Amino acid sequence: MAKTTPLKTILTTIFVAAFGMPASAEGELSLLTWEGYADDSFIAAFEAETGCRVSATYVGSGEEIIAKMAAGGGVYDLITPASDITRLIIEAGFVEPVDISRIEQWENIYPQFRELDNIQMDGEYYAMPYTWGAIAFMYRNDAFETPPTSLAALFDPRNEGRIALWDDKSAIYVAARYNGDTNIYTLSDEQIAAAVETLIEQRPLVRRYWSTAGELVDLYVGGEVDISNTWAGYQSALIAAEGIEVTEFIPEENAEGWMDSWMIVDGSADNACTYPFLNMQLSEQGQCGVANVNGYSVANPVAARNCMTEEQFVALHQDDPAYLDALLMWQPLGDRMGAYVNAWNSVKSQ
Amino acid sequence: MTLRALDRIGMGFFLGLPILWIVLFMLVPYGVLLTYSFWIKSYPLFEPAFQFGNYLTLLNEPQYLSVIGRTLKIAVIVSVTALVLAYPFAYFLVFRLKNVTIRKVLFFGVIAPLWVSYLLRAYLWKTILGTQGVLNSTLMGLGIISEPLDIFLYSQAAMVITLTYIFIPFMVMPIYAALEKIPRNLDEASADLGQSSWTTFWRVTVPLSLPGVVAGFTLTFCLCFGDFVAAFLVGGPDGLMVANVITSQFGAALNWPLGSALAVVMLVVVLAIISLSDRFEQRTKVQF
Amino acid sequence: MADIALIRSKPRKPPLSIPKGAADGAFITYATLLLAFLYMPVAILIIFSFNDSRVLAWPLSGFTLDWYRTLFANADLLEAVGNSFYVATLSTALALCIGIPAAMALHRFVFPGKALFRRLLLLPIALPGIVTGISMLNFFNLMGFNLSLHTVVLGHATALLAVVVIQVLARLQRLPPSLEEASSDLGASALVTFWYVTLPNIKTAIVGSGLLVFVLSFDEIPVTFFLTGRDNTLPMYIYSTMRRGVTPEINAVGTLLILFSVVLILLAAFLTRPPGRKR
Amino acid sequence: MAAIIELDSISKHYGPVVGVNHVDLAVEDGEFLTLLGPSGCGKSTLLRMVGGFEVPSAGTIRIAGVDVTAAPPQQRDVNMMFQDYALFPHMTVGKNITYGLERKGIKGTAARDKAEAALELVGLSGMFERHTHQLSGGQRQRVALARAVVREPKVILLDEPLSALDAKLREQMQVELKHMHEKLGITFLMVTHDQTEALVMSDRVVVMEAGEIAQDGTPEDLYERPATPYVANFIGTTNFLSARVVARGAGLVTLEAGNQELKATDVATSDGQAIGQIGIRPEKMQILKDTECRPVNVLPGTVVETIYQGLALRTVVRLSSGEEMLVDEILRQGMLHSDHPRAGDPVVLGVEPHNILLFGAER
Repeated sequence: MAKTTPLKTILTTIFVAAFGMPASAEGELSLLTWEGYADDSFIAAFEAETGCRVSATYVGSGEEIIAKMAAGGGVYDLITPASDITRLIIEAGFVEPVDISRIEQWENIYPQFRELDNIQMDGEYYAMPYTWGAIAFMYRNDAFETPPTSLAALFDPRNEGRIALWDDKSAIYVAARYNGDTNIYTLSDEQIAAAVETLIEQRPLVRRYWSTAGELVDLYVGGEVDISNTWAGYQSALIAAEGIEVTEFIPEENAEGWMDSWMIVDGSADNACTYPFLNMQLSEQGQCGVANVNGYSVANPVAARNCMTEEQFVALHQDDPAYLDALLMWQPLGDRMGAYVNAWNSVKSQ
Repeated sequence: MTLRALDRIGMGFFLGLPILWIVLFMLVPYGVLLTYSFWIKSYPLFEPAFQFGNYLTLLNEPQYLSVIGRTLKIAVIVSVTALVLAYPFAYFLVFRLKNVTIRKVLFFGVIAPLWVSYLLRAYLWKTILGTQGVLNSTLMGLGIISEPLDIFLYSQAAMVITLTYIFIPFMVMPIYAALEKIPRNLDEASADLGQSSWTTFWRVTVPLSLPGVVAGFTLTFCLCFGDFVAAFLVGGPDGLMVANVITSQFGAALNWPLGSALAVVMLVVVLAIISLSDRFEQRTKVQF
Repeated sequence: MADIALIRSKPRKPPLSIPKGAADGAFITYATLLLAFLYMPVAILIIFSFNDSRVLAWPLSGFTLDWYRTLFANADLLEAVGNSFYVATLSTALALCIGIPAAMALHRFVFPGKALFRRLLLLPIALPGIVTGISMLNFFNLMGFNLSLHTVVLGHATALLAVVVIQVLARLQRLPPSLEEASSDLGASALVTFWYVTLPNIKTAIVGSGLLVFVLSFDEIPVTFFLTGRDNTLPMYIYSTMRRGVTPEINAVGTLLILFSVVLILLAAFLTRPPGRKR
Repeated sequence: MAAIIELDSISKHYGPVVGVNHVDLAVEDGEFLTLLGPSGCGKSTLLRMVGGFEVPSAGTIRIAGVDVTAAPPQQRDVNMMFQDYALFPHMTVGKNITYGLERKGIKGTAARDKAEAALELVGLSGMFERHTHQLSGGQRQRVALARAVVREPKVILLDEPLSALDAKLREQMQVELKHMHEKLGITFLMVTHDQTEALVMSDRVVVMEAGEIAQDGTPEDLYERPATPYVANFIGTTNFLSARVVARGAGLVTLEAGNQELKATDVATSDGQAIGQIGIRPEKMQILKDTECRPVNVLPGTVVETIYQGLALRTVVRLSSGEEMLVDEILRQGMLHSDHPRAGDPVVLGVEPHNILLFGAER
């Protein structure tokens, strides 16, 4: 990023011992990922089999992955960004291509994901699709006589103080759809301004902008809120486990979809553990592992078919390509990302 | 003063490492921070440049000024609240408690929570203030309210309570130290001159303890000004603080230059507050 | 003259006179309330660490030791605790190594730029950790250093240096200058004086500030947030689990930490007894 | 006797402030010399420069013939007893004393033996293992002395050594220190603002005024023949009268003071300065009774008040010229102060010519 200066040379010499740490020692694999993506329930067997030691650092948002990469990501081997930021990560040069000839089940991945533009550049693939899901909506069963079916419920004064919204630029997507703008990933400045307007109006109704999965769970369990958006499959299960009945739904205005994939951090392709790990994650072991832990749908329906019960297979829409196609899959925002993020910040600032 | 050769060697010995450290890990990083603040955001990351765009953005987009204003407001409220809570306590310890051991124990009792994880202490307020939290259930149990109130949590008030709670020790410590330094005979002299204890308090004790008050206020204010955990844990939809915006610029918005510019602003504000309080302290300082 | 005197002694409102006993009663009540305010959350933390529901809500559902059991089975958490110890130990050592000579220099010498030197040294105590963290992050990034626990250590040492300087300097200033003079008068070189006379007499300040730096470093978030690589310290671990929702397991950790703090406080009290008063 | 300390035109400036101004002084080997003066007169600064704690702005300091002007304290063969004693609080009495020996390379039992001997010398045998905070003020002082003498320095510097003690103990320690000096035979250089202390203990006293030496002499010299009103005023009490020379000759000088004529023993002043002021010690005057033969000089006046001081009776007398004089009379056995003149009584004061101190004109 910067030119070599004498100062840099001196400092580098001084600190090389302490900070010249290689990405990983032999037989170690360092992940920057979401919780559940390297859960012991399926990683332990992999470690035992291969002798590779897996250590994971967990992030709270996709942007945090970029931030960590920008802050010197050389200490990680693999990352799992969502489909809206994969392109940025590729263009920033944080990752190197995935050799798909070494991915055994590559052909089994949903073609929609495999052929996604966001994960390719100059004819090379840079990501291995892993999981997917919807940013669905959710309500507390005992709080609504007539189940809500539209985003309007989140903007309804009757629900004042009972609403939670994800503290993310996704809030802009929600407001834009509520405003009737369906091109949520290519909003014009005016459309964004209108979304901001809508969100500011909504703000007094909002109990809390939730930022983490657990927080939303606590909000429901603590009786703070009745309706919110949610990472489909994940939080509702946790809430149900606490004995509170909630229902997820895709509103009339549709919902966003997301897809996480594994990417190889620049310089880590040579790690002997990398490809065995990727192959494990795309196999039944990894796919059902993550589906069981996080409740997300997975990218390899063939593996899913083999390891899931029929019930789970259906519940996760693994049998239903139309469901997937209907979702507004996250798109890279490119240099418009700043506009979205700042718009969301300005809602919270005012 | 003439320095002997030996003293000069000693000075080099004592000064060398600290100066090296200050230059390497404070001055250079602050310089880098300043440099970054003139860079420009450029997809996918950012590029070296020299332009004032980031600062203009901070000035022109109302959201930044309003966040800075809100942060200042909360920091002032917290500092004042902490002062009002801490002063009588410190006064009680120093002037009313005769038993030195009990005084020491109580003083330690107030600063000991510093040793309990900051994050946990902040988090605990969520448990207390929540709709089904300790406060609501206590109030309901006492029959004061019939329905749980949701006004406690996820609001600026919740942030003020939490931050005050966290920073009270920082207020008690310097005030206690300042009060302890006031010679007892002044108090007695004033009483001897026929002043009521109330007048003595306002005319003698308060002015002499001002340096401690200023120190505590400054520290609390600055720490509050830079806090980003309270908003994260107990803040409501209107709880964003400057530090949260900075964090988001380094994370979600991926605009390090703008984040750096905001951090520079924060640095300047803190420096201004410190030199202001320094000046005030110089004026109120009394030698005994 | 007489007129002026009259004007000056214009009858005032009778001074507020509260019976001493009542005032003391009010003070004692107030002090009790404040301490309750300070300790109630801590008590709640401890109570919830034995509560058998995942949810932190009143009333309690039942008593359990499960959270302590899962705590000791949680490898990530234990590793985070270990990392925190590592970081806190190293930063304390560094802060002492830099802070003690700095305090000595401030106390002993007159040199150009001393006021600036002093102000810079003390700046980080008031500077929000986020500024320290970000400026060092920018710096390390520019230098191409990888973030790790070591960068965190550098950040903590820088941020907490002032704690050592303030406490040691205050002690030095209370020390009669004649002690060091007596030592050199008795034939000791500057270094011998520092080692045999100055150091033992500021020992309690060193131990006290060292322990405080240790605790603050152990608990530090903003600097760590920006400077850590793939390793988590305990507060960062807690911070990141808050994304998933805090389990009473964290309350159990907190309870153990309080226990540990109490031990440290007692240790501090023991080590910082007035010199010579061994009984 | 040879000079052990030679100060040659020593000056010390603090910015524009002059602390010590061109002081020349030689301290003889073995003598007990005291620097006397009020606070701020530069006496402590001078002592600290001898000890090496401050560096002179100009001039040279020689100790035993060696130029030590720039040498740090640890390289000087002198040891100081500090005003606050500066006992190391973290060490036992014994450790305090052996500290200086260890710096000289004397360790182990050799050091311990020497320390025990020093303790015995100051009358604290058996206190080796004591902690310094367990000692009384007088004991601390002795330890400080032991710590200084154990190194067998050429000179011991004492900085207001008795100021921290109460009056009774101070008197006792004055004598003890004096005896200690005689026993040791080491040069003592002391600083004090207490004239009694200086007179009682010293072989020679140097009175300092505003960074310069006002007078240098034996205690008797200073008391009986103060060179300036400043010295006369600082040491003991003196009644001052402005005076004018009327006639001079035959070893006597005739003066006019107020409206009185006085005869005084002439003292040839070296600078031939005109006499402008005279001083009379209160105890060198008497209130004349009718029966007594009249001395050479008489001063009529009126009693203003009498002050009973136990040992003496002080009478304040207003002269006809309006000036007030103090007269001290020892109350001997059988003398009852009630017999003395009371306020309002007219009296006549008598003074012999050799008891009148002659000074230059008031500055």
